[in-house]
Amino acid sequence: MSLLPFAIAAWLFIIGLYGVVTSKNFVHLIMCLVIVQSSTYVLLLAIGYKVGGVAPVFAGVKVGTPAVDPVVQALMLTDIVVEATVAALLLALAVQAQKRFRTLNPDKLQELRG
Amino acid sequence: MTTQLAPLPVVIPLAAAGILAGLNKFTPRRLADIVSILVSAAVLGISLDLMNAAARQPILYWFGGWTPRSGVALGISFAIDPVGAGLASFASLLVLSAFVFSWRYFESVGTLFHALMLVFLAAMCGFSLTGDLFNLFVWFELMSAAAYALCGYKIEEVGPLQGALNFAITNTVGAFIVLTGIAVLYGHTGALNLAQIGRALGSDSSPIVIVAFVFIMAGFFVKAAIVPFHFWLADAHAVAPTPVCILFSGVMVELGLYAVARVYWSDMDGPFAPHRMALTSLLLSVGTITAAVGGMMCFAQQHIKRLLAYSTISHMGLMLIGFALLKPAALAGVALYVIGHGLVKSALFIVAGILLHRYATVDELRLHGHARRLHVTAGVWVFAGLGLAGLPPFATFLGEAAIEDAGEKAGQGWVWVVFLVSAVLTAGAVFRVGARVFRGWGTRQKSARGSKEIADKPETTPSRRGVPPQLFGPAAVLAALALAVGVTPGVRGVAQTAATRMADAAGYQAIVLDHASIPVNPPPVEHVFPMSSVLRGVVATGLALALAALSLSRYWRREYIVFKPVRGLISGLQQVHSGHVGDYVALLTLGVAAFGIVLPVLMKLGL
Amino acid sequence: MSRRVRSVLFVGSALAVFFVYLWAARGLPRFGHYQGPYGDVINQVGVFERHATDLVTAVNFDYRGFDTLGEEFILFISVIGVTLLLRQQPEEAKDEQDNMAKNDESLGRDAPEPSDATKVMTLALVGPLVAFGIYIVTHGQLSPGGGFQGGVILATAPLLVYLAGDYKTFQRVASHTVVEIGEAIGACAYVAVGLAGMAGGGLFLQNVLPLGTTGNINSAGTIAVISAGVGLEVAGGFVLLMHSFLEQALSLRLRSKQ
Amino acid sequence: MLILQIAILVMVAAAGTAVVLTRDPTSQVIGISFFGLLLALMFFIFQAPDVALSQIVIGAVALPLMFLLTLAKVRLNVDIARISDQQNAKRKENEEAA
Repeated sequence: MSLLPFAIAAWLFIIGLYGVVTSKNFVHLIMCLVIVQSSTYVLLLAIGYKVGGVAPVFAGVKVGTPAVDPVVQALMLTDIVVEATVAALLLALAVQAQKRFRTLNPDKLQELRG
Repeated sequence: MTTQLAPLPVVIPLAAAGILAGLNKFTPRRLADIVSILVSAAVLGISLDLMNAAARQPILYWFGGWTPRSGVALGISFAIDPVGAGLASFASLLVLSAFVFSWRYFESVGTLFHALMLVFLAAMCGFSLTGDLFNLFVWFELMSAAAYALCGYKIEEVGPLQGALNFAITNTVGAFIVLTGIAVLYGHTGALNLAQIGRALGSDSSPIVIVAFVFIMAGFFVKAAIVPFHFWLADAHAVAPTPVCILFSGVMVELGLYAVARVYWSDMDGPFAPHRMALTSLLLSVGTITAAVGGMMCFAQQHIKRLLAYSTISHMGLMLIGFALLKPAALAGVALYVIGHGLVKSALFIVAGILLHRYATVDELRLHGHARRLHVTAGVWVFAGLGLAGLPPFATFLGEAAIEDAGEKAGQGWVWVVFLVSAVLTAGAVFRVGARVFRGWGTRQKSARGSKEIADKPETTPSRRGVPPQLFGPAAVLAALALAVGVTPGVRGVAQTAATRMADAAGYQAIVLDHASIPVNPPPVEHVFPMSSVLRGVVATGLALALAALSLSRYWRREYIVFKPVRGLISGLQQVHSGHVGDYVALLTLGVAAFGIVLPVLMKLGL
Repeated sequence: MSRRVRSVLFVGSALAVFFVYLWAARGLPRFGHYQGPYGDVINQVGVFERHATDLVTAVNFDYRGFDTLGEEFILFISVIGVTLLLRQQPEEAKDEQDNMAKNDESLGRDAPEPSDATKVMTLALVGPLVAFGIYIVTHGQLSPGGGFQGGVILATAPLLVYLAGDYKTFQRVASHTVVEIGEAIGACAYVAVGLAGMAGGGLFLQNVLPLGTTGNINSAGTIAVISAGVGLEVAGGFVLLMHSFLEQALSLRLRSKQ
Repeated sequence: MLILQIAILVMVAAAGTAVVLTRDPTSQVIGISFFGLLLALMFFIFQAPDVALSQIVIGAVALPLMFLLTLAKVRLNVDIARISDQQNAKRKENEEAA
């Protein structure tokens, strides 16, 4: 049972990649990338968790109370911002690609071969 | 004093980018050009200074003043050794040339392009100098974000958009894989500082450590364009604007390999010490495949920028072979090779940019004989091609010779064959292009790609009047530098000292965590290269010239029986390089799986 | 590769990756037993050293503040990238607008006018939203929140104005140039705080301000200043992102109102 | 592990899978917004309120909004392309008739 969070992180990773590989629409594909990224959230969260620990906010809680790891949470904040911005960049590329190719389907883009 | 300068290579370009972008609408183009050139020159100066100082004593800089408490790092540090500072200097040199080159190149850009390039520079410097694993990832992402935007810059064309999408999607997946590896390593050791992780790991080679390294390695190999993670590279390079190509090929992909080397030498040398042979065998085979695939694909191209891109893949394979030997001497060779290759490749890309500027195409067959009058440009092209072939005394030759030498000592005496094949194929292709485009040799052929060809549009209004010095100047200077570095006395000693320092994990940990200082070793005496390696460099160049001549002759197009399997192989490879991002990600996953299974199996076998 | 080959190849490799992943995860500390030391040390010393009660914010803006500098510039550069990528080519802009107007006519839809009730309701939300955003930005060192979260909340305020159909006000509030400058100031503020540490003879990002009383709003020194700068940058950045995606619709709607 | 923790983890996995398998982007946006909320809930349950807050504002609001705007813009582009195609065809017809 204690492997469950890690198994779920791994599952999100490969199912997201599955979406990326089989996608027929770039917007769909970018959302699948968001799922892949959420796998890293689950992993980081699971690594820093402490059973019975409080959140690392010591307002009204005495220092010394067992608390979960604040470092992974800081890393996750970075991760979330990265996710949003990379998604925005990819979406902008997809919008322009659609304008030029008149399709969002990766199967139909044949410009770069060989 | 120099220690105080440590954060500046990152901070100055970031601040300049912020100001330029904020005042986007009020800044004249020329002012932005001048500011950017000055900033990159300043960063170059500071990084060189840091490199000098770090050669005496590695520089440690704790941001916010958070020094470690009893061996636990609370903050982020720059741990600057000569290799890191050298890479930062090299990156700023290339950014500087890119800015000089784009003085005339983009005629219709605002200051946003400058802001992107400056942030790109800051990210590369941060990436080279940092001593923290997660910080490495942050700069990696910053570098990527700037690169995606720069790659898709020419939105009015179809090619760039697909190239940028493929690039962005595969590299984003790569970044997630790296992050997963970092998280696993953090969960295992409770540390993010490279030195602290190394100390915590000791010689622990449990599955978790191996898999964490596999993830980190595979993720960074996406950036480094190692087969089978390399597919994005040709697409991105074929379509990115020329100044951006310089940075992509010249230094960005090499930084991917640098990250793997940094993580290995600071953390993983202990765990892998009893299993070095396993790692070496795996990486040597991957490097050999990369060199071969890149070389063959390179020779099969007629789109000049794509051709150069595949040549980069081939050379990345060679650099990986150098790293795979896991010896400081080979690492020194890689450092020299990175510089030599980056310089000549940038010069070649600039020449391709000049052709695009003048003739509005970079198709080798369409350009047939068109550039007969560009004598100087032709000279630069051939000169840089000689450097690519590893002709003594180019810096590429020095690197190659050092790696081959280390290979022989490590019982891998066959390495030179891979170098030879790669040099013959890639330089042969470059010479073939040169002869066709600048001399009009060979028969005139119709471009076979027809309508499928990547639509090239000039990045400027094509002009038929001579080539302005801002365009070919940087190319000539960079190519000349590649030779100058090669003949500088003592350069091998410097590289050797730098590599030894980078490969000294215990020393690194002592400096970072215990504030120890390390005695300075005098640079080792440079022994003369054996005649055989000089001979190999000359032979490789000769064979490359011969191959170019053969491919232009009428024999080439006949259906000789010997050509058949080669042609079949190449057309098979071309099928795999399909331009479909789904294929790329599927093969990337295959690569991760293969690494994750083969490496533990090899270790079990006791290699 | 054909679809089929690709899928088979991928599923096989992905399963292998899945098991390799789990093989590694078995070596991690058991779930719920984080062993430190990094996080535990921070939990012990953070409050005393930084006078901040929210240690995630303390890690973000001070202990690992250099990461956050990079992260802030990831947002900054992505906004620039999106602006660049979605820029309109001069010749296509005119064409497109003509076509778009025709399109709206042909579909019989003019830019729809929101009802007065919607207008009042959305505009009434703007005030509290801004107040909430500012609260989150300024209390980052005390309670969950900070520049990033508050900044995004602030960025939604101009969007509400847009939804209320008040395009003129939206353009004034969210004037591209002004927001661009504001965003850059936010980004540069971070660098400036870092350099202030060096100017005082210390190190980059070293705290130079009085730490104040733990639990007060003006405590924690540079953390509060950085948080405010990040809030400005993030708010500006997200408004610009929305701007880029909304641009075409906006110009059309402004025209139809004239 | 608490039942609650197990439940939220399983729900996140299921929602993620559903988002991937939804092939229509418009319904997928609704799915990803829901998925974002579930993630935020998970962060709360695992004592990460800071992360939960940014997940709500970014993952459940800003990001889906960007996806929606993209889809709207794509639809607009499709309409424009269709109209200009029609115009070109008409022009050609006229020219041929002339």
